[in-house]
Amino acid sequence: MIRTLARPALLLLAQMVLTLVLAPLLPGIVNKVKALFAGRVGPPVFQLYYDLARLLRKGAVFSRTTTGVFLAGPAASVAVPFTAALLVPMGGATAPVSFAGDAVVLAYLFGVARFFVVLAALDTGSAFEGMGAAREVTFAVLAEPALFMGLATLARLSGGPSLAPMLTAAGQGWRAAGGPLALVLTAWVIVFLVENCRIPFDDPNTHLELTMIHEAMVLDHSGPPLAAVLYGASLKLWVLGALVVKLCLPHRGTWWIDWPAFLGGMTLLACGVGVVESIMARLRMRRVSQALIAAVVSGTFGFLLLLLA
Amino acid sequence: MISALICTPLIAAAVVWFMKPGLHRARVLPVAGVIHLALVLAALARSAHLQPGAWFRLDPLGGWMLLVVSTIFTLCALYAPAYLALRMERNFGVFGVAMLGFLGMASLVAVSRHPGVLWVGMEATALSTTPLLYYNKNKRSLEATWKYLLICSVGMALALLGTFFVAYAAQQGGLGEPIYLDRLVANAAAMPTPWLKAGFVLLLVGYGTKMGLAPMHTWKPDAYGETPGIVGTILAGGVTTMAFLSLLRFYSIMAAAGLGPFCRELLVGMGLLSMTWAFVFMIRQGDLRRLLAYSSVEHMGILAFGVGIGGKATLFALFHVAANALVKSVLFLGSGNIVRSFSSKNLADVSGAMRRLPVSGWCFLLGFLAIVGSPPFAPFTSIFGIASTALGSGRLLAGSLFLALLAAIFTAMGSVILPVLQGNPNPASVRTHYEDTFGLTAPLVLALALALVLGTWLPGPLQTLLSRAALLVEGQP
Amino acid sequence: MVLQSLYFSALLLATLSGVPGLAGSARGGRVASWMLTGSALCALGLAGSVLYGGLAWQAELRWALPGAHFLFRGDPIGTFILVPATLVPAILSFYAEGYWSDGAHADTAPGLRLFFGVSVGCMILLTAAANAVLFLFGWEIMAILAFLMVTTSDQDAAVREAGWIYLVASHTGALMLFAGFALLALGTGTGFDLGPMRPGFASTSAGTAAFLLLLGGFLLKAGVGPLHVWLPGAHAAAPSHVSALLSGLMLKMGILGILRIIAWTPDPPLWWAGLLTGLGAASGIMSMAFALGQKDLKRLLAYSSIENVSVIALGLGLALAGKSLGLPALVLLGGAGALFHLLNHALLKPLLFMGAGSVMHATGTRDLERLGGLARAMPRTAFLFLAGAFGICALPPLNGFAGEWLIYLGAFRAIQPQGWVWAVVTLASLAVIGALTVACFTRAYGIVFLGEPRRELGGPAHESPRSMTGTMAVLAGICLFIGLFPAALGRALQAAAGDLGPGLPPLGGLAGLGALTLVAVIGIPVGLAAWQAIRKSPSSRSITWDCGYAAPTARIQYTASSFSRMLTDAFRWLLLPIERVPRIQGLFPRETRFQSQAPDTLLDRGMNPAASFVASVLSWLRFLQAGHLPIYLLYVVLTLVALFAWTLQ
Amino acid sequence: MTPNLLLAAIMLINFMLVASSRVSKCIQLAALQGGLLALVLLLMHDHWPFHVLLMAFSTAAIKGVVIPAMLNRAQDRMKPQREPEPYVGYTLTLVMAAAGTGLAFILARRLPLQAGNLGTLFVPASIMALFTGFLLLTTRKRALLQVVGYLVLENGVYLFSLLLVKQMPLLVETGVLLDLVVGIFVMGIVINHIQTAFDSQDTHRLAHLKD
Repeated sequence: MIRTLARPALLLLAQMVLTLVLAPLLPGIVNKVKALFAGRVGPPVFQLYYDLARLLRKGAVFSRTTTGVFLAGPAASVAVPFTAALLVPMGGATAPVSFAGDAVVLAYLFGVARFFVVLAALDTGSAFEGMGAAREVTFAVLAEPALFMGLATLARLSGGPSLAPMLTAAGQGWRAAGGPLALVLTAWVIVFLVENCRIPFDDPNTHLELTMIHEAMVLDHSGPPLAAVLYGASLKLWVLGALVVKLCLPHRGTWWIDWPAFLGGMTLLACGVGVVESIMARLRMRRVSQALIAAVVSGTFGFLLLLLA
Repeated sequence: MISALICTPLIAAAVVWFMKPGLHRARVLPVAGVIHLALVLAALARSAHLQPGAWFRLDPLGGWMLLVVSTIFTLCALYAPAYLALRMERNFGVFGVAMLGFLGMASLVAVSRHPGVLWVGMEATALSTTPLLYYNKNKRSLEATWKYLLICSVGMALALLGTFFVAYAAQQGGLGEPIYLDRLVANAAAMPTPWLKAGFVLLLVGYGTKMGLAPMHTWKPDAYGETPGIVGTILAGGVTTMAFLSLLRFYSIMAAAGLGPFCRELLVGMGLLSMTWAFVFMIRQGDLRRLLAYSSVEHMGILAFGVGIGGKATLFALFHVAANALVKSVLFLGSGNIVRSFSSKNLADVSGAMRRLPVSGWCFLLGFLAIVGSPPFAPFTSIFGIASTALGSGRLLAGSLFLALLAAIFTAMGSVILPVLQGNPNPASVRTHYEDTFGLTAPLVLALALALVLGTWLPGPLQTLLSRAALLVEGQP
Repeated sequence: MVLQSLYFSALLLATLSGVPGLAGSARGGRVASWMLTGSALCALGLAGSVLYGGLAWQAELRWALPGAHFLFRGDPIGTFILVPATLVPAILSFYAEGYWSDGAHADTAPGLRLFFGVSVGCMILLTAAANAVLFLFGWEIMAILAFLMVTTSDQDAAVREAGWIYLVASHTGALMLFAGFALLALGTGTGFDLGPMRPGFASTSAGTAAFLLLLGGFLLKAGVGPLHVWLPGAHAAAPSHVSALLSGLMLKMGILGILRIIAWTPDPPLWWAGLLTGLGAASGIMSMAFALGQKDLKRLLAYSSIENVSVIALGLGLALAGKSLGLPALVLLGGAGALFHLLNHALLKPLLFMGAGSVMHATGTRDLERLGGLARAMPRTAFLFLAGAFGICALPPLNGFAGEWLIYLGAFRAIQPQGWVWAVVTLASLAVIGALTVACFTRAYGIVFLGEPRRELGGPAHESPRSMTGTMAVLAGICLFIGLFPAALGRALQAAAGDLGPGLPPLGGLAGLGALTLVAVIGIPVGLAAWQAIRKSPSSRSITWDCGYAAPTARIQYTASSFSRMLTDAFRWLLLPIERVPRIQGLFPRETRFQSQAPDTLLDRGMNPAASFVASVLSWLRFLQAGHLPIYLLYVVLTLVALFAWTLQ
Repeated sequence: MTPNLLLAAIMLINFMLVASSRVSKCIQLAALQGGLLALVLLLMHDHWPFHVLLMAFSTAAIKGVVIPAMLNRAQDRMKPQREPEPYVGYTLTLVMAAAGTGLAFILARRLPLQAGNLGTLFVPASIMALFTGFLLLTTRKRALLQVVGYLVLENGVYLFSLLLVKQMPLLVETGVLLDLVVGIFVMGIVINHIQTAFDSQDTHRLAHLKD
């Protein structure tokens, strides 16, 4: 009895602690890589931890226009990736919470975050934040089917709509179904970059509000709410990154190989993002939807290819 | 008993004629109507005991039709005193005599067992309604009367020739006078088919003219458009019913002679043509009465179609005679009230009738919904019955055409009627002093209630009567 | 016998609920509400026995009308729909006491209440009617009453037109049902008593025609595109609690019909599933595109209703596919998903329409471009509308999610080998629809309740009375409960879906509804804790920062049109929006405004012009009756000649 | 002796009716046709019982004298005015009448006669009269001419009824006489009204009621 409960409990503990602690590290790695590419020293890898600590100590300023929804945005952007982290398998064979259909729940959880973040943006009555919100919901319309076409491919490969078997089957299936999986990977990487507002689709560090998507929506947050937003963003980067990494990573079944491999993969992914951000320019807004359409097409072809195989 | 059916209205007509002018003349009508209705019911109850083979007899088919006509007449008669009170400038004598004369002649048609007498009765019905058409005594009503007279006379001449053709066929089949309908049906198999076919074509065109099947219906919109609503009711619910009965009398001979399929095809064709024609002319119709006239054409088409489908649809077609007549009386009488209160027949001037005249307006709305076949009113039962029999017997094309036409007609009719009823009354046209009174609305409500009762509950005796009548139509005793 | 009396008590209580108020007593509204509540309680008792207790009932009575027969059958599907069909109207009736009170609407309120009650009675009738004539009675009377309710404010020309289009659509649908039931009788062999068809009938030409006609009639009522044309106008024109009834429940009667078709067909051809799925996918995406183009809050909600019935159609498509391929799991997931979504929409959409009604009550307008910032003036309404918007986006943990989730599960199961690979269309379209819905409802809530008012309104907005917000809260509470504990409905769903096909596996084995509770139990406390934590932190108030612009005005806010501009541009080919693009000229350009409105393409660009065209062409035929008697007589001759020619040929 | 000679004469009158442009002439021709009908009736019987004589007499009286006289009176009462041009020209009407005659013969071949009447022209003559009546009704504008058309149409019906007169005298007598008398009588009244109301009998003007 205790043995059967111990393994999940251990998994839960390991996964959640690692996620919550290590997530802010990812943006740090990205920025460090970017700085190295630019020939600068750059901020320390732990910069986000310092920022969060500083913001949490500060007070917040709220617009008189805002209502309670304004704070629901930051709250949701923390709570959603937190909950989602429970559903995604990382180092273990399975996720702490795993059931048939958890893939759908995962996708819709991010919908919850989007819902509240967009409302929080509209709550300020600011033109920029409205603009960011409009863009956010528009791009999601293409990102969702791309994600789901990938899920469909994996579901057919694994035999069911549960993330853990899906991703395990994917990791194992590169030899048998390399083509479809490569297409799914393409689609998901695009979705990953868009959803986390990375270059070439969005620039988290830009200073021109007119070109922003996600950052425009949080312009009015300050202090602890801003900390929640930033921390939530890093959690989201982590969770979605885990999806991409697990898609490529074969599962060995021994924890001391799988966990380091996973963490290595995450680091590699962060470095990869850094490299992309360094060598690519930001796309024009119109191109973003074209890239997302490419992702949808890619996911669809992945599925079709699997059908033919 | 039978002679009382014919004589009571005629005696009442005489009474009206010899009374002093005044409103009390109009009060004879409801009395005569109620007595007649009671007589019809009593005769129907006793019909089983009557001997076959006589010149006059009330069989289930004729009884059913007469019941319908008598009911419609009574409703109109109840409406008449209140209506005529609004038109004190007119002489009620001609009106009352013509109305009662019509009822007497309709009774004659219903009970006659001889094709010649049947024809005479129909002709007399036509003539007795002519003065009613000219009731308004203006140029427009004169034109309508002239058209009615000429078109219907031609039609009646054709019907007469058709009757002669059938009689000639009977003569060739070895039958001599008196050629009672029962004898014709019994010996139909021996008659030469070419004559029967040609005769039926003539009869269809002839009595079809009187019924108002397209394209012989052309007198209808003019006649209905230029007469008071009460006359429209008598024409749409009474004269057409009797013409239909006359046609059915001959149809049953054809069916007994084995020409059923031939006649049915003609009837289906004429029925669908009438519905199509009615649909085309209902679109953007600018005159309420003419709209109702086309609706009457449509429903004559439905009757022909129903008999043409045969089987159970025949029964539903017979039922539809009553359904249509009752609802048409609501619509015609209601339109009378609406037109009077807005003092215009031109629909561009009329709106918001449901606010201006709550009772008449609501009755008219419900009547409209009923006539297009919405439950719980009687036309639903018959239209659904006819359509389902058509489709159920494998006549997919005819059945779907029928339903498609009904949908189209609903659209055409509603887009004209609803603007009349809804909205605010046009302030420019609310000057008349007309108001709904009990006498002017109670008949409407009564007719609607009857349509509602028949739509939700068909009493056993009526069902028996209808199914026996349907058997008679199909040429079976 | 107990079940029968429960059913008929529900029927009578609902039907008669409007009668006491006709006498002019001031308490008519309250009496009606309690009678409807009684009806709902009866229905709940019935649902407990039939869905959870596994009982069934039947009532039969002779009816002296040819072909007709009082035959009631309390099957689980009907009972499942009966619950919202009585419960929601009861809640709406309490709402209406404040919203359409006898005091403010003395001329229309009693009549409206009567129609409301009778139409609920008709719906109760429909859930158990097992005879085609009986069914059509309920169906048509309900449609007519709905027409009368939609045109309550018939002084307004737009209302009249909307009501008229509704009436045409529903009558056309009814005529299709006439034909469909007539053909169905060929397959059942029981006359007009409804029941299963014989095997093989569905593939015959009569069976195909019956299916298409019945489907057409039912989809027309349900409002699945392209048969939705009547829906937006009617929903916008009606008083809000009537819109709620129309959208939440009457549309569902069409779905009930389709569920019944599935239940009656032992061997549906596979293309039926394909047709339903294709329609659902296309209509779902289309309706959301239109919703994003709307400026009228109620029209927006109406398009969202189309989206939701489309999602239900997607579920039904899966169930049909499962039935024709012999995959009971698919029948169960598709059917249960559709039923669950039906229930959820029946709860959520009334909540939203009540919110919209509350907004209109407070501001007198439903034009998005004029509204804004209402959340501060009417916080309770805002919160409850938010709950509804969140739920309708099918986001966990509210109830909207659970139903869609079941459909997703079915689709994922279908795309496996030996399944029905076209379910990938279901999957992809659900994903797109989901994202579009979020866009649509963040827009609706954000524009109406957040920011600042965009134009001057007549006066300050005020919160609605408790009777209105309280009833909304009850609905929201039910939604939350179902969202948190969807497994509570497991048995009911299992029982209702069990009607659709034989030998269905247990739902618990295919979809762990309890897992959703688990996710909610983890996620909600985390979210609340985070919210509480940042709310407690020290804060100060200021103006919106807006990148340093010191004097933000309401005019610079994003408007409803601008928020959805990118998406409506993407669907420009479908929406054909009418736009007023500002022309800015000179050094000091005059005040100008960008505006965009999307009329219903199919209705306003397709059907209405087509109808006018046909009418004009046919009007040209009027020369046939130009008044000349000789011509009329010529018709008689020609008919005679034609008939003789035909006879003698 | 067969009545074919008389029947041919009746058919000839039809042609003359169609071709003639004057109202008074048309009335005369119609009267002549009525008289011939009475002769045909007499010819069909070998001996003449009272009721046959009565019927022949009344036919001749009504169709040959009373109605033409009535129509003539209506014609005289009218102010002299130009005859309105018919809808279809006289030549064309004549051609149509000829075509109608051909059709009538074709139709008659399909309708076999009884042994006693074999070889007679009753059916074609009757159908042709019917057709001529229709031609007058549909091509002429004068209300009076339309009544003449109706009269000719009735003559066609009467002609056919002669086939039945031996076996079914009752049917024939009631039908034909009542129809004619009553129909024409009422039409006469209405024509009078039209004359007063419109100051003309040009039915072309009676086209206010239309769609």
